[in-house]
Amino acid sequence: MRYIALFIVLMLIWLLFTFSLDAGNLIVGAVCAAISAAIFGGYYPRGSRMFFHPHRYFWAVIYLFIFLWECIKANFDVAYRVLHPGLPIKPGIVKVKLNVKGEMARTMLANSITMTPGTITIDIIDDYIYIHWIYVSSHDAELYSKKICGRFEKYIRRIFE
Amino acid sequence: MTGMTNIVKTVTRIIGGVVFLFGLYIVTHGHLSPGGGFAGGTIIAGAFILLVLAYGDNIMHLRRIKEESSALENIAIFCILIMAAVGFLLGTKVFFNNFLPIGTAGQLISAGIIPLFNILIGIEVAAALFTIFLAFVIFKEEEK
Amino acid sequence: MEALLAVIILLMIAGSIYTLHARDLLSAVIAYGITGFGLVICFLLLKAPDLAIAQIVVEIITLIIMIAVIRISTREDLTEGATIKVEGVRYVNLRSAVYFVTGLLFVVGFLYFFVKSTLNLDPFGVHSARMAQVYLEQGVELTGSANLVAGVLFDFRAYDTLGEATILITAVVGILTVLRLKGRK
Amino acid sequence: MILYFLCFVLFLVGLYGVITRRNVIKIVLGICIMEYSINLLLILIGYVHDGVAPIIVKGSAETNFVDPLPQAMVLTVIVIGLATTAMLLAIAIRVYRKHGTFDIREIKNLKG
Repeated sequence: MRYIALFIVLMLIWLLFTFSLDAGNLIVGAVCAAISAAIFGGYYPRGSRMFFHPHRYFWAVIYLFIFLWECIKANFDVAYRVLHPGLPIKPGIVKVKLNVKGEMARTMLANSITMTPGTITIDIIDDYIYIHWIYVSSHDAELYSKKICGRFEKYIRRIFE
Repeated sequence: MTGMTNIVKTVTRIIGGVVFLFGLYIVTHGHLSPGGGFAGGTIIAGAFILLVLAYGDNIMHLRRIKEESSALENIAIFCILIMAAVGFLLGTKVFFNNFLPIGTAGQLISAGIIPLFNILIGIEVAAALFTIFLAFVIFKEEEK
Repeated sequence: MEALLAVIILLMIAGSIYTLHARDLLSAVIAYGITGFGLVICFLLLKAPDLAIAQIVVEIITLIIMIAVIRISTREDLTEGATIKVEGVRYVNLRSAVYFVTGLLFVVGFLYFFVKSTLNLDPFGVHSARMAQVYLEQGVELTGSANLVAGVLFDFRAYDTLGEATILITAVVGILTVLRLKGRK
Repeated sequence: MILYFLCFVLFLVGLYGVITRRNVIKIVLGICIMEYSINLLLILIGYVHDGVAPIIVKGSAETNFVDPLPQAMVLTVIVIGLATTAMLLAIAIRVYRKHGTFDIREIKNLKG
């Protein structure tokens, strides 16, 4: 199942690379995609049937806009902290409990947090995610986990679960 | 050697196959677009290096992979020599004779033996670079 | 075009000077990336996409191998005597004077030959090599390859490619020999 | 002309590193910088004003190509450079294991 899913994805990518529908091109592309899928198919993530659920695509598009909005907000926040003469930063590492399951969802969450300016994901160990934060505003675990992860978690859960 | 964190592993799972396919695309379209055996071979080696760096492996398996990749390199360069000598044997006294039909420039199947050379050089370069990388990794593991 | 290239090459020079003077070997290796990736941009501006693709991947693999080497050895540059000490003016002895004069003579002689040889070259942007005309006019008919670099590499000058492959395999054999811990029984 | 001279300066920087550094890794980096400057010089010589990359596209009447010969040669040089760099690094790591330092003066003491 995983091998076939990877093969189809790679075939689409090959068509995007070459952008022609010749017979020779298709045959060479099929052979290349087959070799690639045979070697890397065992590593491809499970749950390929998610490709067939249309509502996941809908939530992915919504998530894109939410993420962009958060990203812009965080950009202004970091720019304020850098340009302010007093340099009001208070860097620290916080440990947040994860509420999402599945490695794809966790990777998505970690990458979203890294892409947002001001926060960088360091590691995921068991059910906890370690985040370097430019301004640790509170020491209450409830509050900061809601502030960092809560804004993304509910959408990611809808995309990947 | 131990692998990296879960995030890197998951991204590698998604990206690895695509990087490998991109290397194959660069190799097979070497006579039409920028690229060729050297560039594509290094990209393919990069895909495998990414896999080893992200996942890690036990040393016995790494040693076996090194033997295989080294053998693959030898086979590729042997094939290059045979392909070069075939032109010599066919009657025209030229080493590296382009004995296959040339076809029209711009098609995927054209240019005689140049695509075949591209593929063989790609295999050779990829296997050589991967062997070099594995030699360093195995040296580090053996020292412990 | 020329000014842009000059700026990039100056940046490469600055990066390489920092590379040679860094205290930390890891930062030296990373600063070395400035030189390599500047070279990639130069190749792209000079209309050599084949080289840019090859160089950018080779640069990354070199970086990985160098970081692997530094991980299994040490990060620190030699703390004392990392460079050859230039003696102060007060203690000009014969030895350092000889070193200095020899180095100066070497650079001046080198510069002389360089200027002599570049005056014979065409100026930047003008190229009048006879072989290039033959390759450009007849390359496609003779090899059938739309990418002329591949045509030159695998048809007109296939011996060079064979020699390159031989050097690569020799280097691999050499590395496997040097990095073996136990001798074979 | 000024570009050729800047390439020469880059070469001299590499040479300076090779001569004055005492760390083996720095010497390897200096050799790599020299190699890069030579690659750049060869490609600069082959460039033509307003030239295009030497790839024939069907239907276009472009004739002002840059020279493909230096590009083909430098393509092999890049891969060879990687192989030789790896070889030098392998030797450097063996020197480190033998003497516990990257200092080139320790190797000078290797008599016999």
